[in-house]
Amino acid sequence: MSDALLEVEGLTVHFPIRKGVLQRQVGTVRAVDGIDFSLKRRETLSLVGESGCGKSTTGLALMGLVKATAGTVTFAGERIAGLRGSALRAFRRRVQIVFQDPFSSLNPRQRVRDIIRAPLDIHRVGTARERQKRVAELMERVGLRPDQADNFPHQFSGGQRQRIGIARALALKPEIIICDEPVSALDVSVQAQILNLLADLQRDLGVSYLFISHDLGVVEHISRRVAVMYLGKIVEIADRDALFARPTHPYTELLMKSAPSLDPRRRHVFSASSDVVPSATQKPSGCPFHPRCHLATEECKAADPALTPRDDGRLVACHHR
Amino acid sequence: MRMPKPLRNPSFVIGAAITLFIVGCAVLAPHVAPYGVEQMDMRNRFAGPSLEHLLGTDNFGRDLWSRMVFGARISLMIALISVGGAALIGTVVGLVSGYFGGWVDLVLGRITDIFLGFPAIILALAIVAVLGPGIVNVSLALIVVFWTEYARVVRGATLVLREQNYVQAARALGAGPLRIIFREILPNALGPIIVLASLGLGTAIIAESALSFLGFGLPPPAPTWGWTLSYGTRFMRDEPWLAIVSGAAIMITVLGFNLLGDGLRDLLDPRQLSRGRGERRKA
Amino acid sequence: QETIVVGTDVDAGTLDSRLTRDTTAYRVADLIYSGLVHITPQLEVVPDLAESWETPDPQTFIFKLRDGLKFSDGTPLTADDVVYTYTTLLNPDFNAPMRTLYTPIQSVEKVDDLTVKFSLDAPYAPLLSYLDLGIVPQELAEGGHDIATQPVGAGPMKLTSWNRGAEIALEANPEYWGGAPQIEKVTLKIIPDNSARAQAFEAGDLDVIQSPLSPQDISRLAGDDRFGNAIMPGLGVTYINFNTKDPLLSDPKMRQAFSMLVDQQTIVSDIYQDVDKVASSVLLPSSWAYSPDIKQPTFNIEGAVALFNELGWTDSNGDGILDKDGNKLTVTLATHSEDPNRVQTIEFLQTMFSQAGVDAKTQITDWPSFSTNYVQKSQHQIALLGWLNIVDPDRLLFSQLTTGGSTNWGGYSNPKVDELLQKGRSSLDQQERAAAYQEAAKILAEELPYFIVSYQGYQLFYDKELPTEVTATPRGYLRGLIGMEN
Amino acid sequence: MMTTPATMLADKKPVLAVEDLEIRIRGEHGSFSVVADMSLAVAAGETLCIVGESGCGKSMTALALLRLLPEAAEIAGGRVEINGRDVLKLGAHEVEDLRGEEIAMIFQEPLTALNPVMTIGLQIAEAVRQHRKVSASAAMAQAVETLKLVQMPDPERRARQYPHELSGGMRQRAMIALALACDPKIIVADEPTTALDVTIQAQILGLIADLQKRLGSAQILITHDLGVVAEVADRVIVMYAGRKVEEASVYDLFDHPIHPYTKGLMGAIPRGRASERLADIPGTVPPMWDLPKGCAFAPRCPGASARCLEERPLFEEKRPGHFAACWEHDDV
Amino acid sequence: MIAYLIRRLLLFIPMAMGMVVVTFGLLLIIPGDPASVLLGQEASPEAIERLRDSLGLNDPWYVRLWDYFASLLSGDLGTSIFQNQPVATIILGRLGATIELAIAALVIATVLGLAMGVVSAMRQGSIIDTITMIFAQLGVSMPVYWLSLLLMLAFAVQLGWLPAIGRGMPLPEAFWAAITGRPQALIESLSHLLLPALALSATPAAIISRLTRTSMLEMLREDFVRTAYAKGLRRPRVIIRHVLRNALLPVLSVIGLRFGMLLGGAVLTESIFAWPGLGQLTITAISQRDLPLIQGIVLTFALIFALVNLLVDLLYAAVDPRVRLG
Ligand SMILES: Nc1ncnc2c1ncn2[C@@H]1O[C@H](COP(=O)(O)OP(=O)(O)OP(=O)(O)O)[C@@H](O)[C@H]1O
Ligand SMILES: Nc1ncnc2c1ncn2[C@@H]1O[C@H](COP(=O)(O)OP(=O)(O)OP(=O)(O)O)[C@@H](O)[C@H]1O
Ligand SMILES: [Mg+2]
Ligand SMILES: [Mg+2]
Repeated sequence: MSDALLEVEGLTVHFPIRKGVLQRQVGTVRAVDGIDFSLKRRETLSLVGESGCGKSTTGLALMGLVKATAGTVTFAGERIAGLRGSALRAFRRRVQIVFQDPFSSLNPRQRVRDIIRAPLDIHRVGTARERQKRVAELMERVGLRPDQADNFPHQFSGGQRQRIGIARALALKPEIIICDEPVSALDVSVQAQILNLLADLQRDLGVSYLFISHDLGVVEHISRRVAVMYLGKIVEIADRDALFARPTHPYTELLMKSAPSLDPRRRHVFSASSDVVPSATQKPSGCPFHPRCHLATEECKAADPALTPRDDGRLVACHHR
Repeated sequence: MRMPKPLRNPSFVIGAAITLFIVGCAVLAPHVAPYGVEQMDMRNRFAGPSLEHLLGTDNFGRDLWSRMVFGARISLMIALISVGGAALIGTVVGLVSGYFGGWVDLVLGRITDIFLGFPAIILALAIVAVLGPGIVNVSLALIVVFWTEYARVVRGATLVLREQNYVQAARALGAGPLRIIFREILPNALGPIIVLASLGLGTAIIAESALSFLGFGLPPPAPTWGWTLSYGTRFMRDEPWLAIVSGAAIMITVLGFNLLGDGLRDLLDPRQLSRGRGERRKA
Repeated sequence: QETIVVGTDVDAGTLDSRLTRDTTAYRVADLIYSGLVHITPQLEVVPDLAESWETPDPQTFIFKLRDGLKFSDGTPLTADDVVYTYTTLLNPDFNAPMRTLYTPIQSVEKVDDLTVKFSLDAPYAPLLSYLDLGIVPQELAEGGHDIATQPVGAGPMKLTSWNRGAEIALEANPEYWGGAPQIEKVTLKIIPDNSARAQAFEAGDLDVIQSPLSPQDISRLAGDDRFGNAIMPGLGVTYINFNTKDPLLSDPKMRQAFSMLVDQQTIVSDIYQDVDKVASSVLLPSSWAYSPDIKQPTFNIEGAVALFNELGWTDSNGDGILDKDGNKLTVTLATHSEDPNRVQTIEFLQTMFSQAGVDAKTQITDWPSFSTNYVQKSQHQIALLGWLNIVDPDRLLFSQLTTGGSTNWGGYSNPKVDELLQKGRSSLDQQERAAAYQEAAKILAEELPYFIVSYQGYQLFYDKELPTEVTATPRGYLRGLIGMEN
Repeated sequence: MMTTPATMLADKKPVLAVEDLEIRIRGEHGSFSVVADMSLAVAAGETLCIVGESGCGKSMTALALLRLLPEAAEIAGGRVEINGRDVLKLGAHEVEDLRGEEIAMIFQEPLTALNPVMTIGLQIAEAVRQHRKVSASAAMAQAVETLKLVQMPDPERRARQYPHELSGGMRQRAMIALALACDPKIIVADEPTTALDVTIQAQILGLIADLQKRLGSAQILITHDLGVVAEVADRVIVMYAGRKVEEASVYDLFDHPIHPYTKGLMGAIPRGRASERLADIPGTVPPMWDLPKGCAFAPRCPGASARCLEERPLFEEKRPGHFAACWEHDDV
Repeated sequence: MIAYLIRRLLLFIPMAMGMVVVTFGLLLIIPGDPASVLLGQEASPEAIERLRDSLGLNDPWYVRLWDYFASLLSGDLGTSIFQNQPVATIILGRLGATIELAIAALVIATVLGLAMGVVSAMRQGSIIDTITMIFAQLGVSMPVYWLSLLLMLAFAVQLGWLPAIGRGMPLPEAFWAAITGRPQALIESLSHLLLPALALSATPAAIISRLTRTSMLEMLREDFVRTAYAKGLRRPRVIIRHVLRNALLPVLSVIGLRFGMLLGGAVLTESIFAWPGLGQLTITAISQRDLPLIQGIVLTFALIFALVNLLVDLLYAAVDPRVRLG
């Protein structure tokens, strides 16, 4: 895709498992295992998937917060060499991140003013007075009163704190904001406020979001395109409407079937039986989903299906669909 | 109105009161001491407490109260220097070791182990023997003994803190290690350091007096509590007063610092920071 | 009760009589070994292994051993063992601590099995008082037996066990030429802390304790009628060593002035609780050389200040400290930290000095630092020290105060004194010797390379229930406790 | 008998009835009530859901039923009746006998709610032995049985494992087994699926529904997720700032929410492809120790009148079987 | 497991080497040397110099260090300059006494500390709690040597109940003697042990009691305790089976850490009570600048430190299934 702002190819992150006093490596966690996707300007791409499937790691790897084992990233046509080194620093100004936990992502010992100003200080943007002004601006932009600037994070509610995090991410006028589950720690009423704020910001500032979530409702609401991850792989990636209308990968299907309805008259009949859920440490051979898949065959055990395009433009990694 | 939180903590209040009293005496020593520290009166040795000599006199007939007050200066000075130095070194080592991890941590960890493995007293004795006695030298010896504790605690705290999202956030913003360590991590590790330091002040005072007791402390005529106690124990059978007063001075001061430290521990406990409203935890 | 338990302050380092260097070792070695002679509490030399001796000329001593002597293991003791003991002792490589005392010996030869001949380089009067050195069995020692830890001697007792750091147990030696002593067992318990040792004694854990003791314990124990005691002058002095090479102290007048600041009476009565006695000269009162007429300067602050003024030290700027040519009168008073009484003395002196307008600093470090790096390198100004075992005046004076003497740390030099001390050591006539020492002492009391602060006292406390008659010796030897004459 | 609206179950007798429960907390901000005027009732075979925002007092209510409130909290008034006995008046041992036997609880975070140094099997067996006079091995066998009941894969092996060795879903199953070990008549589940992934949540909800059908117990399920409510509830209580604001059958509630807070909640849930703005509720929940004089929701309520700010609305039946506390709603 | 042990012990080597080097360096710059101490005041400078030569003290430092390491490699700790005995023999002779004292103190501290901590946690805010915690505060504030002397004064001198100083038969031997019909040997050993052990245990007892209390209070707030109550368990059972067991974990590692410190703290106690252990030996060795002996002692302490830590880790793993050794 040529109009892509960000293009990710073969992104891979492996963590060594170290043990013992000498910290010898005894295994690898294949947290992210070669994923490709792209993100357009003003677009929201969601990453959904279950806990531990590598969503956050993907986000952190993009920010260079964890070292990518392999893969390339092209940003605005320019290749960020191997996701390492100094090119990353400049890249970071243009890509920012908002974390899930609004409590732990703000330093409890810093005033809100200092938290929001930190990126300006780090990148030496403007004079002291300009930074001051910018902080006030940003606070207003995310719906905080600038007179609260001298308060500490614990004096704010969860939603307000998430706003502080967003203000900080906005400070450097990034083109992409990675939102790592920004609302999953919030009550629905507050969650709605933040989702609205993110939508407003995109409309007004034209940022793109890489939106990480495990909540299909939220994903459906906010994204243009959706990538479904399972154990470090993207198993399906499609436009939102297409995906929700017709989930193709069996895992996508399972996710949707599991989401509670919001209609007591249309209850699901959930199965009480339990799956043995594999982890990134002990990945099954072949298609990682095969132990839980009702379509699984010998082929699935043997070969990992590639992400291949389907008629309607979506990409699916499944031998059978 | 309710009392401010620290004032409702008895440990803190008593500890702070004792500490303030001792520090006050030390600072104002020339004003609160009615006699000179070295003013001997051999005809009036081992006098009991009286209006003339609040705490009585010592083996040279010197006013014990005056000596205790001036002794407080020395004890506090040594305690402050040694705890300050140990905290500084230990904190830096702990931060660096915890933040960078890997081989840096491995090497610093081994070095810490080396000092940890030494029986404290051997190390201190040897160092004082090398450097000779003196406020700074005794303090240095105690620094060498005590820094490991800070290194350990700070390293532990750093290991936890560096995984905190706000540290990740700072890195995401492009902050360098120095900024992260000193702006993001250190302020949050300060709680345990302060607690440790105030407990450490007590330990340092005891350690200093033990060195004096073994003859490795500040030599007389410095009015150190340790020497007074060391003399005191010699006269203990017949003139127990000297040992009791000097021992009690040490104990009360240490008690003050310990209570203060405990109080601070309660007050600075991060679990006491209320979690905010309107959020939900997910595993 | 056939066992007595004695408290002592340190563990013996070695029990090889030639290598002993601590009080416990001396005391134990005295029981385990016998020497050619024995020194009585009155410091008289009496026969022990040697039955008799003669001095054909001032440089020759011939000793006749008793017949049928045996070591405690039953092997015979002969002239060979005596020769072996002294030859090894004199070998510089053997590193015997006391070798200097014996260096005038040129050779030791066996004349026959029961006769030994000592030949000297020069007449050396004190020698006899050093010949109580325990004789070790040559055969065992050369056969690789470790004499240091498993000593075998011909003394009244023998070692049964030695629990390092805790206790040394001895039992009667039936092979002793004088027969087995009355007491069958002696145990020495090691308790380093003086007060703790006194408390253990009071608690009944020990039957006997002796110097070193804390003065404050001594007066209490002396007043306790459960205990008998022997409190007598010792064989040591506590003295001030002036560094005569120090520019400030090179003038005897200065040393005199400083000496006048030493309030001996207070030190002795308040710090040493009258256990030690005020000293007046380098000669011990118990010594045959003593003369009451020789007197060091006595305490006199005004006199001292007057003397300082005379020497140009005045308080010209009114700060309470004497000065001269713009320099303050500053001295450093030093001692080692192990002995709390010395530390107290320094502390006291410091105050007295400053009352006289002397800016006195103190330097107190542990013994190895103090001795090796300080006093022995003559880096001190005024140091408080002590000498022990002064069984002969020579032992306190010759190496210490003759020009270039091996322990002349203050660098003192006076040809007249050198001559007198040499005479004192070479003459075999006690009268002559006394005269020489007295003359030297007179000079020293004026020139003051040493200012003797006190004569050390010796104390022994024992349980009155002890089965034997107790006789004490200022050296702290224990033969007087086991039913022998000391 | 009880006359509060909650007990108006035409046909069934409640096994658990709570009347005017008030819970107060003593703390930094003095003493204030976190739950007030709480009345509820459940009958056998019925599932009552309590929903509400974080901190509105749901867990406090649940814990009060077992008299397990944390130290800072105390029951300041009201009655809790289990099978006609007032739990609040029982002696310590009597309450202990009640717990696990009559009323059991499932906690939110199974990793912390299980003892980390004891095997799953032992923890369940311990509950069995507390209430039944059986041998240790029989209790263990019973534990394995219960694990089978909650469809724990490989129950014998799991019984010998420690909590940290299990996945989140399995831990929650163990937690449920623990609660079921002595066939309690009432099960209180405090956000049993909040910590779980959707696919696992679906399984656990399926399991809970399944078990209730088989065991016929009365069930109180606490959640903040209206989706879960829609899936499992028979009746629903909506709480706001420590009080009930609405109570109805699950159908009534979803069909015609009355209270503006309930409406706000429903509007705030993103659903469907609608990319337009969500109907959020402005503002934040007031702190419990500083509630406004009138209706606690008034400051955030789009339709609040002067009266709402002054006077606390009564909790009244607005439609048959549908109760709410709102001055401005007169829909009959 | 075996591999784990081996790796742990391998880690000890660099630590021990580091400690040897540090000790060596310290003693290199420390003023005073064994030769002059050994020969005493009256020795002539030449004699001292000769002895320095024969002791190798005049060799360059790297030669000495190298020699030391070389002999270490062949398993030789050297010979004490003063006692003329192999360092290993001397230390082994003393080690038992110190370990006996330290273990006794640790046992007292643990029993006392746990009991006090549990009681005061269970009665938080009560008079018992207050009194216990005042004791705990005093325990950590009191200089050990002061306490030692007070104890000795009270129990040995004034009351005469216990011997003031020294050590009886080594405890294992005394036990054997008691079994074979001489119980008085055991009584004597224990009566000697009691006072020093008590003095030495004050600080750790205080620390353990405070830690136990905090840890208990913390555990009491844990969710799983609530679960235990929710099962209907009785309070004592909850406290013992659920609270205490988990609360002991942090206490365990502190006990381990304290053991190391106890050995060091024994220096003062041992010299006051004339307990013939390593502590006393340490002071003597330093005051004599007996380098090989000091090195030996340092290495011994290091080894004990490492072993105790290892033991704590193993215990920890045994008690807490979450901890995996590997
Ligand atoms: N620093 C790390 N070291 C080792 N393993 C890691 C590390 N960070 C993450 N992992 C592992 O990588 C896998 C993916 O983790 P990640 O946090 O990316 O998942 P996620 O999809 O964000 O999950 P969640 O929804 O719980 O946030 C997990 O198995 C996790 O345990
Ligand atoms: N141990 C405690 N001490 C003091 N206050 C507490 C304690 N536990 C809870 N609270 C307070 O009591 C109120 C009600 O808490 P509760 O746990 O019942 O809320 P909840 O509705 O269960 O919330 P959540 O959905 O977050 O679990 C809250 O304001 C909370 O801050
Ligand atoms: Mg994540
Ligand atoms: Mg809750």
